Amino acid sequence: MTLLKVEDIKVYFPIRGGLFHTVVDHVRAVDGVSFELQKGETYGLVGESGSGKSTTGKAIVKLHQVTAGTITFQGKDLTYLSRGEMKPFRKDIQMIFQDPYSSLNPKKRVLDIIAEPIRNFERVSVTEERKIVQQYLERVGLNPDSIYKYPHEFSGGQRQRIGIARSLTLKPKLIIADEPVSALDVSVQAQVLNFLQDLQKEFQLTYLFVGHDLGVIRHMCDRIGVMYRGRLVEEGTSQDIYKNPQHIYTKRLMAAVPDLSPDARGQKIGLRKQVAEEYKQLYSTFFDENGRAYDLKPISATHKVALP
Amino acid sequence: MELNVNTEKHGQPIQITPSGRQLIWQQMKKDRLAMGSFILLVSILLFVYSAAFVMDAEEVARINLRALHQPPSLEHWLGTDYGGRDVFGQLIIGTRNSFTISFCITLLTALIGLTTGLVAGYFGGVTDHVVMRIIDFIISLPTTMFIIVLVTIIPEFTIWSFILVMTLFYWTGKARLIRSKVLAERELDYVQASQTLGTPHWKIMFFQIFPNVSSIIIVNFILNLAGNIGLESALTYLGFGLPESTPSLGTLISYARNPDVLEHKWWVWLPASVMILVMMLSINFVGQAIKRATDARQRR
Amino acid sequence: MEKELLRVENLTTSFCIDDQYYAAVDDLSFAVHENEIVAIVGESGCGKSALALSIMQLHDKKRTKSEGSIIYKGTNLLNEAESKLNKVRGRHISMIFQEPLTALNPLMTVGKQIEESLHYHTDLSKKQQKAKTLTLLEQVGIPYPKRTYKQYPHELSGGMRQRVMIAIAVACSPSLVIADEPTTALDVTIQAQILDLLKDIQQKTKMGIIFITHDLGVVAEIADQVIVMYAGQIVEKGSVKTILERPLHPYTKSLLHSIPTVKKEKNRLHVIQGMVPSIAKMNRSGCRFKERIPWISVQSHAQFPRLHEVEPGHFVRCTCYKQFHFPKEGGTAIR
Amino acid sequence: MWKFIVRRLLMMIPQLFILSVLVFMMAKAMPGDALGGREIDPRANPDVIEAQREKMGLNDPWHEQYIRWVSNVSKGDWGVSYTHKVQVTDVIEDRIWNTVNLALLTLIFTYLIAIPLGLISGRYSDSWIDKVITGYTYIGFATPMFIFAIIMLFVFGFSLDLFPTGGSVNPTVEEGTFAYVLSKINHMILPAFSTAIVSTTVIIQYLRNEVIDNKMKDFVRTAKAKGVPETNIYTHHVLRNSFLPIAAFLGYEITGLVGGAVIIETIFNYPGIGQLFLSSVHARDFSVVTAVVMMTGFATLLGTLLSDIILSIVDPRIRID
Repeated sequence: MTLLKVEDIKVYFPIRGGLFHTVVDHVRAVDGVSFELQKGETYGLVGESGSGKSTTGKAIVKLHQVTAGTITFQGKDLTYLSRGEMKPFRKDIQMIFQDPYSSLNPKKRVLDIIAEPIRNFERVSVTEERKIVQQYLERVGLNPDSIYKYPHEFSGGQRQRIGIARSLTLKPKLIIADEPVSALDVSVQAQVLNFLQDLQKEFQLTYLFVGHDLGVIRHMCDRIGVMYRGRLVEEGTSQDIYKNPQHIYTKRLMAAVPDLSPDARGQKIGLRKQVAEEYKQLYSTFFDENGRAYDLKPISATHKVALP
Repeated sequence: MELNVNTEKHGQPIQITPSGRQLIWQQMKKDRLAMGSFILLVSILLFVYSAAFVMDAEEVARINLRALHQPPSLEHWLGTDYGGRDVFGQLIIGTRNSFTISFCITLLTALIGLTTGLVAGYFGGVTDHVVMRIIDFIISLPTTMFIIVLVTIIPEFTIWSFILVMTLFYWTGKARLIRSKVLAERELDYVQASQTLGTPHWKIMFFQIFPNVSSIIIVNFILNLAGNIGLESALTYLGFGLPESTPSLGTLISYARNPDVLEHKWWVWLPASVMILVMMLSINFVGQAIKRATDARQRR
Repeated sequence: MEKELLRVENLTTSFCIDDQYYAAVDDLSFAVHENEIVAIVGESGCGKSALALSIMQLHDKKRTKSEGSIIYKGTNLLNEAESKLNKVRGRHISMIFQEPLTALNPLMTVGKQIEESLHYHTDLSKKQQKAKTLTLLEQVGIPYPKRTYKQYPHELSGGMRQRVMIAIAVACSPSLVIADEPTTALDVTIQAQILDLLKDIQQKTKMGIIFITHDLGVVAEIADQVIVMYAGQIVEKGSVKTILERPLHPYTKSLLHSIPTVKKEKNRLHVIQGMVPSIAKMNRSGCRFKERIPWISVQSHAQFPRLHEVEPGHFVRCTCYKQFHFPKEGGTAIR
Repeated sequence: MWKFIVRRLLMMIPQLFILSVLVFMMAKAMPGDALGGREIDPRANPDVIEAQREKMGLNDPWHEQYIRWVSNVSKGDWGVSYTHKVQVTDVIEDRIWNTVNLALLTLIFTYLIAIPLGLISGRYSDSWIDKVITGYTYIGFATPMFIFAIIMLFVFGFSLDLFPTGGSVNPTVEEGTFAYVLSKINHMILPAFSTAIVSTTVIIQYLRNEVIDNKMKDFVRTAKAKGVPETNIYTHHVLRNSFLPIAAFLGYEITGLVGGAVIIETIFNYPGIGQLFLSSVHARDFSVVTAVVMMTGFATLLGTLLSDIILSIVDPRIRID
């Protein structure tokens, strides 16, 4: 069942310039991106900085205004809903942020942080509210007695789990995880990733997982979309993308990922040289005259590549 | 799996952390200068307000032609002015008036500055652009002259019109300061998080962002309070501050515009000057100490 | 074996926190040879950056003290006067930093910042300096050296800025370069380019590199020798093959098991319990990793909690590795 | 960069327009003919007054009056002073150079004090000398300028009799001689110094913070890693980056001085624009008041313009678009 359908969305930011500060051009942060999320799966959006992956995620929760295209959630068009009309859908679509330090208000107690969504949507008594908060705290592996603590008393990984608890309180169907582990150390990262997997099973969640670390994306995702300069250049199952990359950008990305075995070193340098050469030669066949990737074309049942 | 998680639960005693206010208070207690200033200020204000309460204002304002420009004596602790009025009495009433009025101005400018700063910084874009152009314009006006002209052309000039005129020009600095802080705060993910959690804009502004800029507002409020005492008395000194029915510290100092008073009758203007200096210095010391305390807390 | 370049012996660097000194680098010894890349790996807070700054002696002298010795060409750098150190810094030992945007002066052109190095360490004339700078820019793979020479840092992309940093570091052909997480702030494709570039320059000049990173993938790509640090100490040391293929210490093993890699399908990751201890609250007696592997018996640490050689060139701290196993519920992940 | 400057200059047009409308509105609120300064005898019979007003065009629609005023002003006709019985421009011309000279000398003093103290305090932060300097800035920041000026006048002008207590020049010296210049400077020293010593504290604090901020920056560490000696790090890296915001202060400093002129010139009885303004308000000479407000308004707008332009020149990061 299709939970979320994103069709040809564009997010343009104006560039002002000239004498009168008029809009002279746009940054095409997201420039025609389409994909679908099936219920219960994890879809990964991977790309480098400036590829528009985070903007895409944030556009879905309306942190950015969509310039064109449609976003359909459970068959309802969300694209042009006002804040008020959007409110009921907020319960279903939640977000986990990248930076565990800035995503929690430093002046609020854990209780207030986790209860914020409950207070917006439900009327529950103070004791009831505290019980719910403690229950979620426990679920993410934190001491339920710590509800009166402030965020600075927790480590990065613990804070990220507070953020996760907050997004779970409304029992969402879809969670957009915007680089949820990129600010964390490896050992802590593993813990948060394991959590996200457990919670997915427990609450039947669907994830849109935005990230730049190809290892993490592979670990988490069923299907993956590779973004480059605001466009999807390739989409497929993780097998398709990692074992059989077809777009030159995807190939370059894969070649750049460090390999844990030192023996492969010489071979990898050779591969990177070869791919870089290929990239230069085939650039004009994979990108149009404006340097824009073509639309995705299916090459197998699951695998799509941006080809002319 | 559970095993990994549970370890963090144990061995973490529930500690109640002191609130921000308590931390600042602890820092303040260590700072002897600030503490002394605070005690001094509170005692001056207590004395002045209670003395002014029991004092007969009309008695103080009554001209006594038999006691013109008398030097300090037992009867008149700080002598008398050109009208034979008791300087000490005027000092008490003047201090009370100066402080009260400055406080009102500071409060009004803080309210306006806070609201505009929050709105401009939070919404950004066109709103921010328009508000900032207005603020930039008001800041680049020759404020003193505009105030003096307004004071002269307003018919039926009262304390309230003075407070309003001052507010008109002095809300801008606060608005700009708060706006720049809010602008930085808005970029933080917790604001975006609140938006995705369905929290309305006004709640985000006043319940999420405001607590994070409140320490700056408090420090700025205190420093401005001192500044406004100076401004009010300077304008009154020039003769364009409070109406004559409401003497302030500036009124006493304004007698020094007469070179003879300045040179020979120090008791008329010096006590008021010292009073302003002492009040402004002690308010500033308290403010600076709070500023250091909040900075130190943020560094942690 | 190549010639030894730098020898660090029993180095302890302590920071002053609330009037008390705490060691962030605790009794550390190692050596770097010519034509060798030594990677120092560990999570944040393990003391690896503090070590880098100690070698260069760039710490705030009022708040830090360093003991032990850092021997470069027969002299102990810890005993040298600031003026002598300035002759070494940038000339013989230079440094590349993590965040190239803040590490470059925003108000100075790129060219001037490279020339500054040449100005203090060579006798080149102004004209020669400029010529040398342009060559350097070309060597680090900047496509339009003449244009970039006149640009300001904010006008360049992250990768280009890091290339400029490398040009500054290698300007005077130093024999040792300390690279402190030079690719952490960069995208993966740019990271690969920078790593290839560093490796390339290193092979041409035969210089030594101390490469500080938290990323074991990067270690596999670039290092010859690896030092794994935990809580200010070396926990394991050896050649890159040894450390990545036959790790012994529980910490090294745990780290390797907690990384999701592109080679593995969805599986369970190993989670290291607890947190890296802060330097002020650390328990400094015995094995410092014991709190994080509580299912391993206490006795296994008691035997010999010091760094020792288990096979030629392979050093491990503590003997707890002999009894170490992953908890059943945790890591099913196998490399 | 030039685009920024042109845009900034274009912004002056609406600013000037609004300023002129504000001044016009204030002038209309004043009694009599504040724009032209022509006399209307208030004791005359109401009909006569009305006829006079009609003749002067004071009953015309306000926009006509506004356009007439603006076109007169742009031709240099600011009306007549009621007390001095001459053209307003003449009255102002007599005084303006006194104010400009005083402002310049104040600026020189301000920066002469601020730059060395700020740099020393920032470079040797937390040393005893820094503590002395910061102590001074705290006190200076908290002291109202007018009280400090009065005390300075009382001490150095009256009690010690070291400086003149009024006027801008000794009336006995002949114009154009060296003694005349000396006397002028002598009259300015006390007011300029009194202003500078208080107003400079803000700049010292600012400069100190900048130096401290900059010396912690990563690029300073890079410079150290290059082997740049400490002193050169300050001269090449820290100073330049710290002066930048100070340069931008210049314009605001000018704006502040114009505002402060009213008070300082009154206290020291110094015949400049500020004192002229105040005496004209007292004498209800509103044509002069209007002209002075308009002119100083223009000057302060130029001051902020100058700040922005200086900043755009020294900071390459602003030179975008």
